[in-house]
Amino acid sequence: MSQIIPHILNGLSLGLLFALIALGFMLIVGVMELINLAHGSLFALGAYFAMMIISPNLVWTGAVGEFWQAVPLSLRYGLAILVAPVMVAVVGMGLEFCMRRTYGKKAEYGLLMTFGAALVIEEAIRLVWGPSEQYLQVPQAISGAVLFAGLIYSKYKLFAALFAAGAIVLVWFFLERTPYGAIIKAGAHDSEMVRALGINLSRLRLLVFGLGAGLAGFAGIVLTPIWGLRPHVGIDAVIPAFLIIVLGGVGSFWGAVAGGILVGLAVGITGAYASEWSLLSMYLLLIAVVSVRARGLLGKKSALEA
Amino acid sequence: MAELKLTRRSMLKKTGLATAAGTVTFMGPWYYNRVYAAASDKPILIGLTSDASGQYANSGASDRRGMLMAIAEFNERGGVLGRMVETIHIDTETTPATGSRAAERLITRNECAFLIGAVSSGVANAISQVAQKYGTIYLNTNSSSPTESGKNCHRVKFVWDGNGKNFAQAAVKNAISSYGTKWMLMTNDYVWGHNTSAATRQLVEQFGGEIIDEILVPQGTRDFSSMLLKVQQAAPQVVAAAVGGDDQKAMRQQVSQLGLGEKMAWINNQQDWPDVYGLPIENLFGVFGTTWYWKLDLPGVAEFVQRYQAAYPDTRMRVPGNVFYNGYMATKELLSAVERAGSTNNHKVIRELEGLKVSAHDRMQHHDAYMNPATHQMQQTVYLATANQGTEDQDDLFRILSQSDPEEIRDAGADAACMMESLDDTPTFEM
Amino acid sequence: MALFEAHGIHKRFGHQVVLEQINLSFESNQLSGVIGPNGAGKTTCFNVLTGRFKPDRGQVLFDGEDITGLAPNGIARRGISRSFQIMSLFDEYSALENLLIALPEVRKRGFSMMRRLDADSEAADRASCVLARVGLAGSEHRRAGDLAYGERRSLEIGVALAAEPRLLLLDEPTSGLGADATARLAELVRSLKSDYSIVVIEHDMRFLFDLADTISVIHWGQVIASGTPEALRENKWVRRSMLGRVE
Amino acid sequence: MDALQAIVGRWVSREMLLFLLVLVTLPIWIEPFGLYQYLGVEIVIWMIYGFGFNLLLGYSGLPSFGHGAFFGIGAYAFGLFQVQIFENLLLGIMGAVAASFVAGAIVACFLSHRRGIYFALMTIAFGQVFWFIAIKWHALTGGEDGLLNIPRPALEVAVTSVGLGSNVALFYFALSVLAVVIVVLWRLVHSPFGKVLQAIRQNETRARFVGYNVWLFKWAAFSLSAAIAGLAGSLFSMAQQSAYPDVMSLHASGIIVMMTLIGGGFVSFWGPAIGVAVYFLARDVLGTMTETWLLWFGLLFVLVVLFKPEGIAGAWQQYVGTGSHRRVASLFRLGRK
Repeated sequence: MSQIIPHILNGLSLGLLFALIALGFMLIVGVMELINLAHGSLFALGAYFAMMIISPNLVWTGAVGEFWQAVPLSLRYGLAILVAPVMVAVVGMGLEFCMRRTYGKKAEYGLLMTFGAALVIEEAIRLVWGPSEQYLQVPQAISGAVLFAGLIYSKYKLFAALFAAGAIVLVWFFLERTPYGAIIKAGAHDSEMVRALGINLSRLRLLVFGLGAGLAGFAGIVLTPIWGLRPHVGIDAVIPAFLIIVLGGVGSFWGAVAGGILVGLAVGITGAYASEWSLLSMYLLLIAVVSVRARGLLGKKSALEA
Repeated sequence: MAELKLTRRSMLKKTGLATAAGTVTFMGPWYYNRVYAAASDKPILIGLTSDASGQYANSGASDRRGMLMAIAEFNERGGVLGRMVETIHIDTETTPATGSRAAERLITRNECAFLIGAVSSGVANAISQVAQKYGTIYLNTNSSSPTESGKNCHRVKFVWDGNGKNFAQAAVKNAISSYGTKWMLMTNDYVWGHNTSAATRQLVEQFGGEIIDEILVPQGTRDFSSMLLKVQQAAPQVVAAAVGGDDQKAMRQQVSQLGLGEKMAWINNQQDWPDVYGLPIENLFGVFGTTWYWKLDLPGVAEFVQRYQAAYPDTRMRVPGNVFYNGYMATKELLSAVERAGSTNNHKVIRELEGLKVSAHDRMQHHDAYMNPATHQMQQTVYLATANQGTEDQDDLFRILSQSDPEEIRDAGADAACMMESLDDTPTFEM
Repeated sequence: MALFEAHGIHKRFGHQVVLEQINLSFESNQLSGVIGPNGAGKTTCFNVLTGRFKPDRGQVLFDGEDITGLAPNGIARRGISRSFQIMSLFDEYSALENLLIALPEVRKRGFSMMRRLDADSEAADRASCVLARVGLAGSEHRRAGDLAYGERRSLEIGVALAAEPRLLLLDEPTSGLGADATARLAELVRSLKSDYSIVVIEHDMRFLFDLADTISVIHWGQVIASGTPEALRENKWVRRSMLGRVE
Repeated sequence: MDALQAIVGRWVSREMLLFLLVLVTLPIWIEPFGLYQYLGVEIVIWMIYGFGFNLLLGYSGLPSFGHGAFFGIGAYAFGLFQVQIFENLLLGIMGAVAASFVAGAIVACFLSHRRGIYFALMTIAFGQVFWFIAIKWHALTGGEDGLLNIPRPALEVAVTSVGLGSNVALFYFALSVLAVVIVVLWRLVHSPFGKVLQAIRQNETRARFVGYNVWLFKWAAFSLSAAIAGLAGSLFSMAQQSAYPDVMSLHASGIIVMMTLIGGGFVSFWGPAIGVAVYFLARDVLGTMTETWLLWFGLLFVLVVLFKPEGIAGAWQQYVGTGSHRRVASLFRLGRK
């Protein structure tokens, strides 16, 4: 029996990471009613930006790069984890800016726009950084292993879970304690209502998309030291993000968190006892939940839904 | 299959007729311009089917560089049978369906005489099925699935990499005597993984070891924490991992983070050079196989590396690896076989390749190699290597532990599993 | 027994009670009106009666049959047809196609997959008749989305009529119309009066008081009065709560 | 004679004849044009897929991002039928159509009360489930390596037997299937059923209030479309002589949406055909010119979505500007509200 406890704890930490992956996706789908298929590409982009900051290409940067390389890793990493998500957020805002032409048209166009953007971003990554496997350095202090109850855990994994928890709290704070959050929670997809409240809708969308993209980028930085970094790493993020959102309920913050943790637990525990089912378990979980609760765990009826 | 022979002939004839009749043929911007002159001057066209995108894009690029270097060397010497060798490349996207289409295009549209290149066994399968239909010789340069020269072998396909069973043969006996008998398997849950692990299991049991557990790793697994906890709980002496592709890269990273590589012995099937190059050495753990290494102490190796560096001064990868080597060797042997056959006739070249023997010197390996005519797999030296800890040279990642004679590591099951089409059932042509 | 009856309807959204103990009854071959200020719950009431929302409590009877909680299409098939306050047409279809889709005979053949609808001249004739009836003769092939606002209002009623209803529910048919157009619409509704049992929701008092046989007043989610227009004019409560404000 | 003409006229339109005429002659001109026979086979197969898909996307307004699943199920079902049961062309195809219809019908039960992006989200989720099963169940599907050595059974009509081994023969067989699909779908979109689907796309609420069981119509449209995808899939497995899970991936499912849209599926019956042709040609042209062809194609796609969302057919209709095509111009005033 005590054998299972490490797996439950591991599943929980995994769940926090899954929730982190889904967070940016949740914001955009909840507020803009838009499935952001570029979520995975933005995820990858975040990691590549971070890599660029941590270990810049010396051929391009020359003496400046060499000077920067001499700076302690923890400092470079700290800067990367702050700046790279902002850079991704800027890319996301640029994407939103392009998306404006699709507003007021069929919802599918937004979806397709992000599909195209996903292709373009991934190929651009391949062009700039090459197709090969790369790696994101993390400081000594948060890497390596810790021993607990005779078992070795990854120290980084624990920190990653902490980062994820931090991001979840920040998003919660944004939703609960800021005026923008109040709008979002009130169901901002009802644009008439938002306008009636005197909110600048286009600024809200820009903000939300930027935030969602930044969160995707942040998730990329946190997860690629575990998953490895390659141009197509995004596909590994976008699919769990979907499943978690559908599972948790579209537009529900706690749904995304609960969905993430459930998926983490399912993957973690099946990973130990029936490992060949570990990936399938999230799909099975999804089918089980959706058959019983069509709108997901905590999904609310949306204005656009039948 | 007989009707196909006809089809291709008649199809080619039809094109010729259309041109002869004086119809204006619009070539299209994408038309690959070749000079049609006397057959003896006509260039030999080879279709390169390496992946340029998808999971194996990076290995595909390395593979292709190997082929191109071999071809350039022949062309410098005046070509093959007095004809220059030209190439056309189509990205197979690490996707079998695209592989089929690419093969159809290269064979029927571009009229390639040969096809070369694969890393993914799925793509290799798809291409070889099409190639067999038309009789076009296809070289599988770098896919190490045992099925390639077993269940899915074809008369026109030749496999140049060592396969999972070869590597297992090379590793298991040694590992049992040096590390212990308590083994655990980590198996990627698809055909290649299962085949490789089955081979390992059989060998472990044969040499008195015991498999205490097998963990199946679904394809697409990115987080191995629960499985690695499980491994710790079971505490085996040796873990034999048959995990490939991106899964392997993720696993490698996580094992190295935990420092598990030192806690128990790890046997990894094969580490492709493009997959490890440029990564920190801590990411390499355990013992793994390879067909070649750039620091082998053999005549010709240093010179080969120099040729590589001269040919590709700008590549990120400053030294050639096993993928490049396989691509190069396969192409070189094919062109030599054409020269020996004195013709591009596919049947003649197939027969030449089936009787292929290459000296250790020419292959820059420790043992002579030969093509197994029953399975069409190159029987060659396999090396076991480990991470070269404490090296100063960023390119010198491997430390070679041992080498095995091709006979010792023969994939015995392949001969029985391989049911090859006869030559008579293979369409014949000459380009 | 009345053609249509609603007993004790309750409807809440979250904590907000929208309808409370609504009792209504509409007789056949009459024009019944429902009035009330904006936000009084008129449209919600209609939505409950036509199946868009399920009531939390209460019963809806049509011709003696309990239709409480049936889906909108089920209720429509029983012969209750409605128009919408917020225009709800098939905008890409021509005016004629809008009506064709609503015809019961087309509806019965809804799953016929190999027969061409545009070759069905009988259905087209019937649709043309309805179109003429709502004053849109000659507009058969104009796109619904391209029609003028007033014409769209008429078409909105036309679509409800094409379903050949036994009870026609019109939700604020004059919404957004100017005085002239309202007068024309009143004419149209008056002309329908002889052939159909009609219920009209309105907040335009004059429109309804001229046309209706009986009127119910809804306020704060409750029916506060009902009777003939004449009787209601005398009702002090109604005068105070509504007429004064609107007129 | 006139009567015959009238009957033909009711089933076949002028555009249809022109379209089929172009395709019938394709094997003659495709090679001089610089392409190859096999490409023609795939184009025709994907056109079948595209037309079936557009019944859902363009006519019913239901964006399925997981349709590759049904294409794949058709491919596997056909392959398994040939390999496991017995070799027979038409029975195999019927089996494939039935399998994908059943799969589609089951999935549709979960989807039919949804619309817009909620519908899309669920189709993605289900698409992934099927894709995953295809990879996971290797005993049946061959997993990642795919189901190999699928034969191309001969077409047996009465006593004659026509081999489909050559790409040209398979092309004509696929083309006759496409012709049937086009005639049937053309009829269908003009039938009461098709008209109701379009009405539901335009205004689901109103359709419900004039008495249609919207759920059932969506269910039927989805299942039908899945069956056609399965039909295309069965032909695809013949063309490739194998079935692979890749065609079921999110990426592949996205591509069919992309093709249908670029061609102009929202505004024209012929949109999917145009989109498929453009995609395959662009891929062949760009693919041999540059390795980063997907980057350029992706950019092109983004530009189309941004500046010409009605697709190629839409641009054409606007250019021609005839009255009957007016609906194009105002179609896109319909917004998400």
